[in-house]
Amino acid sequence: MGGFFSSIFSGLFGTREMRILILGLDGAGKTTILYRLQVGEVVTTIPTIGFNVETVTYKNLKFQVWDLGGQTSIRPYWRCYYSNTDAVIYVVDSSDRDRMGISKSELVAMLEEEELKKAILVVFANKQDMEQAMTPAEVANALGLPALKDRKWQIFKTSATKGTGLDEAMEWLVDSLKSRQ
Amino acid sequence: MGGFFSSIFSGLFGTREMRILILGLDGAGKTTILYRLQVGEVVTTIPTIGFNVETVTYKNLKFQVWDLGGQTSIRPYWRCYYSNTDAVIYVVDSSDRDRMGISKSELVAMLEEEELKKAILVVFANKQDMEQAMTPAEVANALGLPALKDRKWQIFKTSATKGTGLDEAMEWLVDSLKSRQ
Amino acid sequence: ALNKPEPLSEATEMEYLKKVLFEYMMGRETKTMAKVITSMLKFPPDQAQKVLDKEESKAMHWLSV
Amino acid sequence: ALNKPEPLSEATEMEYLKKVLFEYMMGRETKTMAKVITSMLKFPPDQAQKVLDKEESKAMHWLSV
Ligand SMILES: Nc1nc2c(ncn2[C@@H]2O[C@H](COP(=O)(O)OP(=O)(O)OP(=O)(O)O)[C@@H](O)[C@H]2O)c(=O)[nH]1
Ligand SMILES: Nc1nc2c(ncn2[C@@H]2O[C@H](COP(=O)(O)OP(=O)(O)OP(=O)(O)O)[C@@H](O)[C@H]2O)c(=O)[nH]1
Ligand SMILES: [Mg+2]
Ligand SMILES: [Mg+2]
Repeated sequence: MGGFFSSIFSGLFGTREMRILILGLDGAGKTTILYRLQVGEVVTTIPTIGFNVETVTYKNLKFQVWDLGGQTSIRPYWRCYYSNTDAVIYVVDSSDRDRMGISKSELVAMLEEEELKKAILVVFANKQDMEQAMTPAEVANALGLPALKDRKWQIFKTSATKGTGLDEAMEWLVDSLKSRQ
Repeated sequence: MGGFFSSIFSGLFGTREMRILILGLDGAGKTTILYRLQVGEVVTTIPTIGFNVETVTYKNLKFQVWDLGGQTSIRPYWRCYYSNTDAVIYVVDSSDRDRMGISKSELVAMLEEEELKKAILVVFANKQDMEQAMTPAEVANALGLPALKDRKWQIFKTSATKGTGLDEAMEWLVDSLKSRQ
Repeated sequence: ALNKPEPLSEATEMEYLKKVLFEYMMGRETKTMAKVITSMLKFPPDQAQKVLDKEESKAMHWLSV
Repeated sequence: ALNKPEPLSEATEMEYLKKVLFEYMMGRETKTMAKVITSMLKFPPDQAQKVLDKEESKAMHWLSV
Protein backbone atom coordinates (compact mmCIF):
# COMPACT_ATOMS: atom_id res chain seq x y z
CA MET A 1 0.00 0.00 0.00
CA GLY A 2 1.57 3.28 1.07
CA GLY A 3 1.73 6.37 -1.06
CA PHE A 4 0.53 4.90 -4.33
CA PHE A 5 -2.75 3.46 -3.14
CA SER A 6 -3.30 6.34 -0.76
CA SER A 7 -3.27 8.64 -3.76
CA ILE A 8 -5.72 6.48 -5.67
CA PHE A 9 -7.95 6.46 -2.63
CA SER A 10 -7.79 10.21 -2.24
CA GLY A 11 -8.70 10.54 -5.88
CA LEU A 12 -11.58 8.09 -5.74
CA PHE A 13 -13.07 8.77 -2.38
CA GLY A 14 -12.08 12.29 -1.55
CA THR A 15 -9.46 13.13 1.02
CA ARG A 16 -7.76 10.29 2.83
CA GLU A 17 -8.29 10.07 6.57
CA MET A 18 -5.30 11.66 8.29
CA ARG A 19 -3.34 9.58 10.73
CA ILE A 20 -2.21 11.25 13.93
CA LEU A 21 -0.23 9.78 16.82
CA ILE A 22 -0.38 11.13 20.36
CA LEU A 23 2.92 10.33 22.08
CA GLY A 24 4.65 11.33 25.28
CA LEU A 25 5.69 9.92 28.64
CA ASP A 26 3.24 8.08 30.87
CA GLY A 27 0.94 10.39 32.76
CA ALA A 28 1.49 13.33 30.40
CA GLY A 29 -2.21 13.49 29.61
CA LYS A 30 -2.43 11.78 26.19
CA THR A 31 -5.59 9.79 26.81
CA THR A 32 -7.26 12.74 28.46
CA ILE A 33 -6.45 14.80 25.37
CA LEU A 34 -7.70 12.14 22.94
CA TYR A 35 -11.14 12.04 24.52
CA ARG A 36 -11.23 15.80 25.02
CA LEU A 37 -10.78 16.05 21.26
CA GLN A 38 -13.26 13.34 20.46
CA VAL A 39 -16.13 13.89 22.86
CA GLY A 40 -15.23 17.28 24.35
CA GLU A 41 -15.20 15.96 27.89
CA VAL A 42 -12.72 15.01 30.59
CA VAL A 43 -12.89 11.26 31.05
CA THR A 44 -11.44 9.28 33.91
CA THR A 45 -8.33 7.54 32.66
CA ILE A 46 -6.19 4.64 33.74
CA PRO A 47 -2.64 4.14 32.48
CA THR A 48 -2.86 2.96 28.88
CA ILE A 49 -1.32 -0.48 28.48
CA GLY A 50 -1.90 -0.78 24.79
CA PHE A 51 -3.51 2.02 22.82
CA ASN A 52 -6.71 3.83 22.08
CA VAL A 53 -7.66 4.66 18.54
CA GLU A 54 -10.56 6.92 17.69
CA THR A 55 -11.90 8.81 14.72
CA VAL A 56 -11.88 12.51 15.45
CA THR A 57 -13.58 15.01 13.17
CA TYR A 58 -12.25 18.53 13.26
CA LYS A 59 -13.31 21.26 10.87
CA ASN A 60 -14.71 18.70 8.44
CA LEU A 61 -11.44 16.83 8.41
CA LYS A 62 -11.43 13.24 9.63
CA PHE A 63 -8.51 12.04 11.66
CA GLN A 64 -7.63 8.58 12.84
CA VAL A 65 -6.02 9.40 16.16
CA TRP A 66 -3.86 6.88 17.99
CA ASP A 67 -3.05 7.38 21.66
CA LEU A 68 -0.24 5.03 22.66
CA GLY A 69 0.68 4.00 26.19
CA GLY A 70 3.75 5.85 27.42
CA GLN A 71 5.20 3.63 30.14
CA THR A 72 8.92 2.89 29.88
CA SER A 73 8.63 -0.78 28.98
CA ILE A 74 6.21 -0.26 26.13
CA ARG A 75 7.71 2.91 24.65
CA PRO A 76 10.06 0.82 22.44
CA TYR A 77 7.01 -0.24 20.45
CA TRP A 78 5.88 3.25 19.48
CA ARG A 79 7.88 2.85 16.30
CA CYS A 80 5.64 0.04 15.10
CA TYR A 81 2.90 2.63 14.63
CA TYR A 82 4.88 5.25 12.68
CA SER A 83 4.09 4.17 9.13
CA ASN A 84 1.86 6.60 7.17
CA THR A 85 1.65 9.07 10.05
CA ASP A 86 0.83 12.64 9.07
CA ALA A 87 1.36 14.32 12.41
CA VAL A 88 2.55 13.64 15.94
CA ILE A 89 1.03 15.34 18.95
CA TYR A 90 3.78 15.17 21.55
CA VAL A 91 2.41 15.69 25.04
CA VAL A 92 4.56 16.89 27.92
CA ASP A 93 3.60 17.20 31.56
CA SER A 94 4.97 20.74 32.02
CA SER A 95 5.10 20.27 35.80
CA ASP A 96 7.26 17.13 35.60
CA ARG A 97 10.64 18.88 35.56
CA ASP A 98 12.54 15.75 36.63
CA ARG A 99 11.60 13.83 33.53
CA MET A 100 11.96 16.60 30.96
CA GLY A 101 15.29 15.06 29.91
CA ILE A 102 13.74 11.64 29.33
CA SER A 103 10.93 13.27 27.41
CA LYS A 104 13.49 14.99 25.22
CA SER A 105 15.42 11.77 24.56
CA GLU A 106 12.29 9.96 23.48
CA LEU A 107 11.31 12.84 21.24
CA VAL A 108 14.73 12.98 19.62
CA ALA A 109 14.77 9.22 19.03
CA MET A 110 11.34 9.47 17.48
CA LEU A 111 12.21 12.31 15.14
CA GLU A 112 15.18 10.37 13.83
CA GLU A 113 12.93 7.70 12.37
CA GLU A 114 12.70 7.67 8.60
CA GLU A 115 8.98 6.91 8.61
CA LEU A 116 8.25 10.15 10.45
CA LYS A 117 10.41 12.31 8.22
CA LYS A 118 7.45 14.20 6.80
CA ALA A 119 5.29 14.21 9.90
CA ILE A 120 4.26 17.53 11.40
CA LEU A 121 5.11 17.94 15.09
CA VAL A 122 2.87 19.73 17.52
CA VAL A 123 3.96 19.80 21.15
CA PHE A 124 1.40 20.21 23.89
CA ALA A 125 2.98 21.80 26.97
CA ASN A 126 0.23 20.24 29.04
CA LYS A 127 -0.90 20.69 32.66
CA GLN A 128 -0.46 24.44 32.46
CA ASP A 129 -3.00 24.69 35.28
CA MET A 130 -0.42 23.33 37.71
CA GLU A 131 1.46 25.94 39.73
CA GLN A 132 4.90 24.56 39.16
CA ALA A 133 4.38 24.21 35.39
CA MET A 134 7.19 25.28 33.09
CA THR A 135 6.28 27.86 30.46
CA PRO A 136 5.96 26.75 26.82
CA ALA A 137 9.24 28.53 26.06
CA GLU A 138 10.99 26.65 28.86
CA VAL A 139 9.51 23.35 27.67
CA ALA A 140 10.54 24.10 24.08
CA ASN A 141 14.10 24.74 25.17
CA ALA A 142 14.21 21.70 27.44
CA LEU A 143 13.10 19.54 24.51
CA GLY A 144 15.58 21.16 22.14
CA LEU A 145 12.87 22.23 19.73
CA PRO A 146 14.62 25.41 18.48
CA ALA A 147 17.43 23.25 17.14
CA LEU A 148 15.17 21.07 15.00
CA LYS A 149 15.94 21.02 11.28
CA ASP A 150 13.64 20.19 8.40
CA ARG A 151 10.66 19.89 10.66
CA LYS A 152 7.42 21.80 10.72
CA TRP A 153 6.66 22.19 14.42
CA GLN A 154 4.87 24.37 16.94
CA ILE A 155 4.32 24.30 20.71
CA PHE A 156 1.13 25.22 22.56
CA LYS A 157 0.28 25.58 26.21
CA THR A 158 -2.63 23.38 27.13
CA SER A 159 -4.60 22.09 30.03
CA ALA A 160 -6.46 18.98 29.00
CA THR A 161 -8.51 18.92 32.20
CA LYS A 162 -9.54 22.58 31.96
CA GLY A 163 -9.83 22.30 28.20
CA THR A 164 -7.69 25.32 27.44
CA GLY A 165 -5.34 25.69 24.49
CA LEU A 166 -6.50 22.62 22.62
CA ASP A 167 -8.53 24.46 20.01
CA GLU A 168 -5.69 26.77 19.13
CA ALA A 169 -3.31 23.84 18.78
CA MET A 170 -5.69 21.82 16.63
CA GLU A 171 -6.39 24.80 14.43
CA TRP A 172 -2.69 25.22 13.74
CA LEU A 173 -2.37 21.51 13.06
CA VAL A 174 -5.28 21.40 10.63
CA ASP A 175 -3.99 24.44 8.75
CA SER A 176 -0.51 22.94 8.55
CA LEU A 177 -1.86 19.65 7.27
CA LYS A 178 -4.00 21.38 4.67
CA SER A 179 -1.24 23.65 3.42
CA ARG A 180 1.08 20.67 3.15
CA GLN A 181 -1.13 18.69 0.81
CA MET B 1 -17.54 -26.63 11.27
CA GLY B 2 -17.21 -29.95 13.10
CA GLY B 3 -19.29 -33.00 12.39
CA PHE B 4 -21.88 -31.46 10.12
CA PHE B 5 -19.56 -29.98 7.55
CA SER B 6 -17.19 -32.90 7.82
CA SER B 7 -20.02 -35.15 6.68
CA ILE B 8 -20.87 -32.90 3.77
CA PHE B 9 -17.23 -32.91 2.80
CA SER B 10 -16.99 -36.67 2.99
CA GLY B 11 -20.03 -36.91 0.79
CA LEU B 12 -18.77 -34.45 -1.77
CA PHE B 13 -15.10 -35.18 -1.92
CA GLY B 14 -14.74 -38.74 -0.77
CA THR B 15 -13.42 -39.74 2.61
CA ARG B 16 -12.33 -37.04 4.99
CA GLU B 17 -8.66 -36.93 5.90
CA MET B 18 -8.25 -38.63 9.26
CA ARG B 19 -6.65 -36.65 12.05
CA ILE B 20 -4.15 -38.44 14.25
CA LEU B 21 -2.17 -37.09 17.19
CA ILE B 22 1.13 -38.53 18.34
CA LEU B 23 1.51 -37.83 22.05
CA GLY B 24 3.81 -38.97 24.84
CA LEU B 25 6.58 -37.66 27.09
CA ASP B 26 9.59 -35.83 25.70
CA GLY B 27 12.16 -38.15 24.20
CA ALA B 28 9.71 -41.03 23.76
CA GLY B 29 10.35 -41.11 20.02
CA LYS B 30 7.29 -39.29 18.60
CA THR B 31 9.09 -37.27 15.95
CA THR B 32 11.19 -40.25 14.93
CA ILE B 33 7.98 -42.21 14.47
CA LEU B 34 6.24 -39.47 12.48
CA TYR B 35 8.99 -39.35 9.87
CA ARG B 36 9.42 -43.13 9.87
CA LEU B 37 5.77 -43.29 8.88
CA GLN B 38 6.00 -40.50 6.36
CA VAL B 39 9.29 -41.07 4.56
CA GLY B 40 10.26 -44.51 5.87
CA GLU B 41 13.56 -43.31 7.26
CA VAL B 42 15.15 -42.47 10.60
CA VAL B 43 15.72 -38.73 10.72
CA THR B 44 17.88 -36.89 13.19
CA THR B 45 15.58 -35.15 15.66
CA ILE B 46 15.84 -32.33 18.12
CA PRO B 47 13.35 -31.84 20.96
CA THR B 48 10.11 -30.55 19.44
CA ILE B 49 9.24 -27.13 20.80
CA GLY B 50 6.04 -26.72 18.89
CA PHE B 51 4.75 -29.43 16.60
CA ASN B 52 5.23 -31.17 13.31
CA VAL B 53 2.28 -31.87 11.09
CA GLU B 54 2.53 -34.08 8.01
CA THR B 55 0.25 -35.84 5.62
CA VAL B 56 0.84 -39.56 5.79
CA THR B 57 -0.67 -41.97 3.30
CA TYR B 58 -1.13 -45.50 4.49
CA LYS B 59 -3.02 -48.16 2.54
CA ASN B 60 -4.71 -45.52 0.41
CA LEU B 61 -5.93 -43.68 3.47
CA LYS B 62 -4.73 -40.14 4.03
CA PHE B 63 -3.91 -39.03 7.53
CA GLN B 64 -3.07 -35.64 8.88
CA VAL B 65 -0.62 -36.60 11.59
CA TRP B 66 0.32 -34.14 14.36
CA ASP B 67 3.41 -34.77 16.45
CA LEU B 68 3.33 -32.50 19.50
CA GLY B 69 6.29 -31.58 21.69
CA GLY B 70 6.24 -33.53 24.95
CA GLN B 71 8.27 -31.40 27.36
CA THR B 72 6.65 -30.72 30.74
CA SER B 73 6.00 -27.01 30.24
CA ILE B 74 4.25 -27.41 26.90
CA ARG B 75 2.25 -30.56 27.66
CA PRO B 76 -0.62 -28.46 29.08
CA TYR B 77 -1.32 -27.28 25.54
CA TRP B 78 -1.85 -30.74 24.03
CA ARG B 79 -5.55 -30.26 24.73
CA CYS B 80 -5.78 -27.39 22.27
CA TYR B 81 -5.24 -29.92 19.48
CA TYR B 82 -7.84 -32.52 20.52
CA SER B 83 -10.82 -31.33 18.50
CA ASN B 84 -11.85 -33.67 15.64
CA THR B 85 -9.15 -36.20 16.44
CA ASP B 86 -9.81 -39.74 15.22
CA ALA B 87 -6.94 -41.53 16.91
CA VAL B 88 -4.11 -40.96 19.34
CA ILE B 89 -0.79 -42.72 19.00
CA TYR B 90 0.60 -42.66 22.53
CA VAL B 91 4.34 -43.26 22.54
CA VAL B 92 6.19 -44.58 25.58
CA ASP B 93 9.93 -44.99 26.04
CA SER B 94 9.77 -48.55 27.37
CA SER B 95 13.23 -48.20 28.91
CA ASP B 96 12.30 -45.10 30.93
CA ARG B 97 10.97 -46.90 34.00
CA ASP B 98 11.31 -43.86 36.25
CA ARG B 99 8.83 -41.81 34.29
CA MET B 100 6.27 -44.51 33.60
CA GLY B 101 4.08 -42.99 36.33
CA ILE B 102 4.18 -39.54 34.76
CA SER B 103 3.41 -41.05 31.40
CA LYS B 104 0.40 -42.77 32.92
CA SER B 105 -0.87 -39.57 34.56
CA GLU B 106 -0.67 -37.67 31.29
CA LEU B 107 -2.44 -40.47 29.47
CA VAL B 108 -5.21 -40.62 32.04
CA ALA B 109 -5.72 -36.84 31.95
CA MET B 110 -5.87 -36.98 28.18
CA LEU B 111 -8.42 -39.77 28.04
CA GLU B 112 -10.70 -37.86 30.38
CA GLU B 113 -11.16 -35.12 27.81
CA GLU B 114 -14.58 -34.98 26.21
CA GLU B 115 -13.17 -34.14 22.78
CA LEU B 116 -11.25 -37.43 22.69
CA LYS B 117 -14.16 -39.58 23.80
CA LYS B 118 -14.41 -41.36 20.47
CA ALA B 119 -10.72 -41.40 19.63
CA ILE B 120 -9.03 -44.75 19.14
CA LEU B 121 -5.94 -45.29 21.28
CA VAL B 122 -2.88 -47.11 20.06
CA VAL B 123 0.08 -47.29 22.42
CA PHE B 124 3.57 -47.75 21.05
CA ALA B 125 5.80 -49.43 23.63
CA ASN B 126 8.80 -47.90 21.90
CA LYS B 127 12.55 -48.41 22.19
CA GLN B 128 12.14 -52.17 22.42
CA ASP B 129 15.69 -52.47 21.08
CA MET B 130 17.00 -51.23 24.44
CA GLU B 131 18.14 -53.92 26.85
CA GLN B 132 16.33 -52.57 29.88
CA ALA B 133 13.06 -52.13 27.99
CA MET B 134 9.86 -53.17 29.74
CA THR B 135 7.71 -55.64 27.82
CA PRO B 136 4.47 -54.44 26.21
CA ALA B 137 2.50 -56.25 28.91
CA GLU B 138 4.48 -54.48 31.62
CA VAL B 139 3.99 -51.14 29.92
CA ALA B 140 0.27 -51.79 29.50
CA ASN B 141 -0.06 -52.51 33.20
CA ALA B 142 2.05 -49.54 34.23
CA LEU B 143 -0.21 -47.28 32.16
CA GLY B 144 -3.37 -48.88 33.54
CA LEU B 145 -4.60 -49.85 30.09
CA PRO B 146 -6.46 -52.99 31.17
CA ALA B 147 -8.73 -50.86 33.36
CA LEU B 148 -9.81 -48.58 30.50
CA LYS B 149 -13.54 -48.42 29.86
CA ASP B 150 -15.35 -47.47 26.66
CA ARG B 151 -12.14 -47.20 24.73
CA LYS B 152 -10.89 -49.04 21.69
CA TRP B 153 -7.21 -49.56 22.36
CA GLN B 154 -4.23 -51.76 21.58
CA ILE B 155 -0.56 -51.79 22.47
CA PHE B 156 2.34 -52.71 20.16
CA LYS B 157 6.03 -53.15 20.74
CA THR B 158 8.02 -50.92 18.44
CA SER B 159 11.47 -49.67 17.74
CA ALA B 160 11.29 -46.49 15.71
CA THR B 161 15.01 -46.50 15.01
CA LYS B 162 15.11 -50.14 13.86
CA GLY B 163 11.73 -49.76 12.20
CA THR B 164 10.16 -52.78 13.81
CA GLY B 165 6.54 -53.11 14.87
CA LEU B 166 5.29 -49.95 13.18
CA ASP B 167 3.59 -51.71 10.27
CA GLU B 168 1.68 -54.02 12.51
CA ALA B 169 0.51 -51.13 14.67
CA MET B 170 -0.55 -49.00 11.72
CA GLU B 171 -2.38 -51.92 10.18
CA TRP B 172 -4.41 -52.39 13.34
CA LEU B 173 -5.09 -48.66 13.49
CA VAL B 174 -6.25 -48.44 9.88
CA ASP B 175 -8.53 -51.45 10.30
CA SER B 176 -9.99 -49.99 13.48
CA LEU B 177 -10.62 -46.64 11.84
CA LYS B 178 -12.26 -48.28 8.85
CA SER B 179 -14.49 -50.55 10.88
CA ARG B 180 -15.54 -47.60 13.01
CA GLN B 181 -16.83 -45.53 10.15
CA ALA C 1 -2.09 -32.46 31.18
CA LEU C 2 -1.36 -31.96 34.81
CA ASN C 3 0.73 -29.01 35.87
CA LYS C 4 0.11 -25.51 34.55
CA PRO C 5 3.13 -23.34 35.17
CA GLU C 6 2.98 -19.55 35.15
CA PRO C 7 2.57 -18.24 31.63
CA LEU C 8 5.79 -18.04 29.67
CA SER C 9 7.97 -18.45 32.72
CA GLU C 10 10.19 -20.72 30.71
CA ALA C 11 12.30 -20.26 27.62
CA THR C 12 10.66 -23.36 26.17
CA GLU C 13 7.22 -21.86 26.48
CA MET C 14 8.34 -18.63 24.85
CA GLU C 15 9.83 -20.53 21.93
CA TYR C 16 6.67 -22.58 21.65
CA LEU C 17 4.49 -19.46 21.63
CA LYS C 18 6.59 -17.92 18.89
CA LYS C 19 6.33 -21.02 16.75
CA VAL C 20 2.57 -21.25 17.16
CA LEU C 21 2.09 -17.52 16.62
CA PHE C 22 4.15 -17.61 13.45
CA GLU C 23 1.98 -20.40 12.05
CA TYR C 24 -1.14 -18.47 13.05
CA MET C 25 0.06 -15.28 11.41
CA MET C 26 0.91 -17.16 8.24
CA GLY C 27 -2.66 -18.36 8.16
CA ARG C 28 -1.98 -22.03 8.84
CA GLU C 29 -4.28 -24.13 11.04
CA THR C 30 -5.50 -20.93 12.58
CA LYS C 31 -8.30 -22.45 14.62
CA THR C 32 -5.98 -24.79 16.48
CA MET C 33 -3.26 -22.17 16.79
CA ALA C 34 -5.78 -19.67 18.19
CA LYS C 35 -6.66 -22.15 20.92
CA VAL C 36 -3.02 -22.55 21.88
CA ILE C 37 -2.37 -18.81 21.89
CA THR C 38 -5.40 -17.82 23.95
CA SER C 39 -4.64 -20.64 26.35
CA MET C 40 -0.91 -19.92 26.73
CA LEU C 41 -1.51 -16.23 27.34
CA LYS C 42 -4.49 -16.92 29.56
CA PHE C 43 -6.87 -14.67 27.67
CA PRO C 44 -9.97 -13.90 29.75
CA PRO C 45 -12.75 -16.36 28.81
CA ASP C 46 -14.87 -13.76 27.00
CA GLN C 47 -11.96 -12.63 24.85
CA ALA C 48 -10.92 -16.20 24.09
CA GLN C 49 -14.48 -16.94 23.03
CA LYS C 50 -14.58 -13.93 20.74
CA VAL C 51 -11.35 -14.99 19.10
CA LEU C 52 -12.60 -18.54 18.56
CA ASP C 53 -15.94 -17.29 17.21
CA LYS C 54 -14.01 -15.13 14.79
CA GLU C 55 -12.10 -18.20 13.61
CA GLU C 56 -15.37 -20.05 13.08
CA SER C 57 -16.76 -17.21 11.02
CA LYS C 58 -13.58 -17.11 8.93
CA ALA C 59 -13.96 -20.84 8.28
CA MET C 60 -17.58 -20.34 7.21
CA HIS C 61 -16.55 -17.52 4.91
CA TRP C 62 -14.13 -19.76 3.05
CA LEU C 63 -16.83 -22.38 2.63
CA SER C 64 -19.22 -19.84 1.16
CA VAL C 65 -16.93 -18.46 -1.54
CA ALA D 1 12.64 4.79 21.93
CA LEU D 2 15.71 4.20 23.99
CA ASN D 3 15.88 1.16 26.20
CA LYS D 4 14.84 -2.27 25.04
CA PRO D 5 14.23 -4.55 28.00
CA GLU D 6 14.22 -8.31 27.75
CA PRO D 7 11.09 -9.54 26.02
CA LEU D 8 8.06 -9.72 28.28
CA SER D 9 10.11 -9.42 31.45
CA GLU D 10 7.42 -7.16 32.86
CA ALA D 11 3.77 -7.57 33.66
CA THR D 12 3.09 -4.41 31.68
CA GLU D 13 4.62 -5.85 28.56
CA MET D 14 2.63 -9.04 28.92
CA GLU D 15 -0.60 -7.10 29.26
CA TYR D 16 0.36 -4.98 26.28
CA LEU D 17 1.09 -8.05 24.17
CA LYS D 18 -2.27 -9.56 25.06
CA LYS D 19 -4.12 -6.40 24.11
CA VAL D 20 -2.32 -6.11 20.78
CA LEU D 21 -2.71 -9.80 20.03
CA PHE D 22 -6.41 -9.67 20.76
CA GLU D 23 -6.86 -6.81 18.31
CA TYR D 24 -4.81 -8.70 15.74
CA MET D 25 -6.83 -11.85 16.15
CA MET D 26 -10.06 -9.89 15.82
CA GLY D 27 -8.78 -8.63 12.49
CA ARG D 28 -8.33 -5.00 13.49
CA GLU D 29 -5.40 -2.93 12.22
CA THR D 30 -3.57 -6.15 11.58
CA LYS D 31 -0.62 -4.62 9.78
CA THR D 32 0.30 -2.39 12.69
CA MET D 33 -0.48 -5.08 15.24
CA ALA D 34 1.71 -7.55 13.36
CA LYS D 35 4.62 -5.16 13.63
CA VAL D 36 4.17 -4.85 17.36
CA ILE D 37 3.86 -8.59 17.88
CA THR D 38 6.89 -9.58 15.80
CA SER D 39 8.88 -6.86 17.48
CA MET D 40 7.82 -7.65 21.07
CA LEU D 41 8.54 -11.33 20.62
CA LYS D 42 11.73 -10.65 18.70
CA PHE D 43 10.82 -12.80 15.72
CA PRO D 44 13.88 -13.58 13.60
CA PRO D 45 14.10 -11.03 10.74
CA ASP D 46 13.15 -13.54 8.03
CA GLN D 47 10.06 -14.65 9.90
CA ALA D 48 9.03 -11.08 10.69
CA GLN D 49 9.39 -10.24 7.00
CA LYS D 50 7.25 -13.19 5.98
CA VAL D 51 4.54 -12.14 8.40
CA LEU D 52 4.56 -8.55 7.14
CA ASP D 53 4.54 -9.70 3.50
CA LYS D 54 1.53 -11.82 4.34
CA GLU D 55 -0.22 -8.77 5.75
CA GLU D 56 0.55 -6.83 2.58
CA SER D 57 -0.90 -9.58 0.45
CA LYS D 58 -4.04 -9.66 2.60
CA ALA D 59 -4.41 -5.90 2.13
CA MET D 60 -4.05 -6.32 -1.65
CA HIS D 61 -6.63 -9.09 -1.63
CA TRP D 62 -9.22 -6.80 -0.02
CA LEU D 63 -8.51 -4.14 -2.59
CA SER D 64 -9.03 -6.56 -5.45
CA VAL D 65 -12.44 -7.87 -4.41
N1 LIG E 1 -3.75 19.02 36.42
C1 LIG E 1 -3.84 18.42 35.25
N2 LIG E 1 -3.95 17.09 35.18
C2 LIG E 1 -4.04 16.51 33.97
C3 LIG E 1 -4.03 17.23 32.76
N3 LIG E 1 -4.12 16.37 31.72
C4 LIG E 1 -4.21 15.14 32.26
N4 LIG E 1 -4.16 15.21 33.60
C5 LIG E 1 -4.21 14.10 34.56
O1 LIG E 1 -3.02 13.36 34.46
C6 LIG E 1 -3.27 11.97 34.74
C7 LIG E 1 -2.75 11.12 33.60
O2 LIG E 1 -3.49 11.42 32.43
P1 LIG E 1 -3.62 10.37 31.22
O3 LIG E 1 -4.38 11.05 30.13
O4 LIG E 1 -4.14 9.07 31.70
O5 LIG E 1 -2.09 10.21 30.86
P2 LIG E 1 -1.45 9.38 29.63
O6 LIG E 1 -0.47 10.28 28.98
O7 LIG E 1 -2.51 8.81 28.78
O8 LIG E 1 -0.63 8.23 30.40
P3 LIG E 1 -0.27 6.74 29.89
O9 LIG E 1 -1.53 6.15 29.34
O10 LIG E 1 0.26 6.00 31.06
O11 LIG E 1 0.79 6.89 28.85
C8 LIG E 1 -4.77 11.86 34.92
O12 LIG E 1 -5.04 11.88 36.30
C9 LIG E 1 -5.31 13.11 34.26
O13 LIG E 1 -6.55 13.53 34.78
C10 LIG E 1 -3.91 18.65 32.87
O14 LIG E 1 -3.87 19.39 31.88
N5 LIG E 1 -3.82 19.20 34.13
N1 LIG F 1 17.10 -46.81 20.99
C1 LIG F 1 16.05 -46.17 20.48
N2 LIG F 1 16.08 -44.84 20.40
C2 LIG F 1 14.99 -44.21 19.87
C3 LIG F 1 13.86 -44.91 19.41
N3 LIG F 1 12.96 -44.02 18.96
C4 LIG F 1 13.50 -42.81 19.11
N4 LIG F 1 14.73 -42.92 19.67
C5 LIG F 1 15.66 -41.83 19.99
O1 LIG F 1 15.14 -41.09 21.08
C6 LIG F 1 15.51 -39.74 20.99
C7 LIG F 1 14.28 -38.86 21.06
O2 LIG F 1 13.46 -39.10 19.94
P1 LIG F 1 12.41 -38.02 19.40
O3 LIG F 1 11.68 -38.65 18.28
O4 LIG F 1 13.07 -36.73 19.14
O5 LIG F 1 11.50 -37.87 20.68
P2 LIG F 1 10.14 -37.03 20.85
O6 LIG F 1 9.15 -37.93 21.47
O7 LIG F 1 9.77 -36.41 19.56
O8 LIG F 1 10.58 -35.91 21.93
P3 LIG F 1 9.99 -34.40 22.10
O9 LIG F 1 9.98 -33.78 20.76
O10 LIG F 1 10.90 -33.72 23.06
O11 LIG F 1 8.62 -34.55 22.69
C8 LIG F 1 16.26 -39.60 19.67
O12 LIG F 1 17.62 -39.64 19.93
C9 LIG F 1 15.82 -40.81 18.89
O13 LIG F 1 16.74 -41.23 17.94
C10 LIG F 1 13.88 -46.33 19.51
O14 LIG F 1 12.94 -47.03 19.15
N5 LIG F 1 15.00 -46.90 20.06
MG1 LIG G 1 -3.07 6.92 28.34
MG1 LIG H 1 9.61 -34.49 18.94
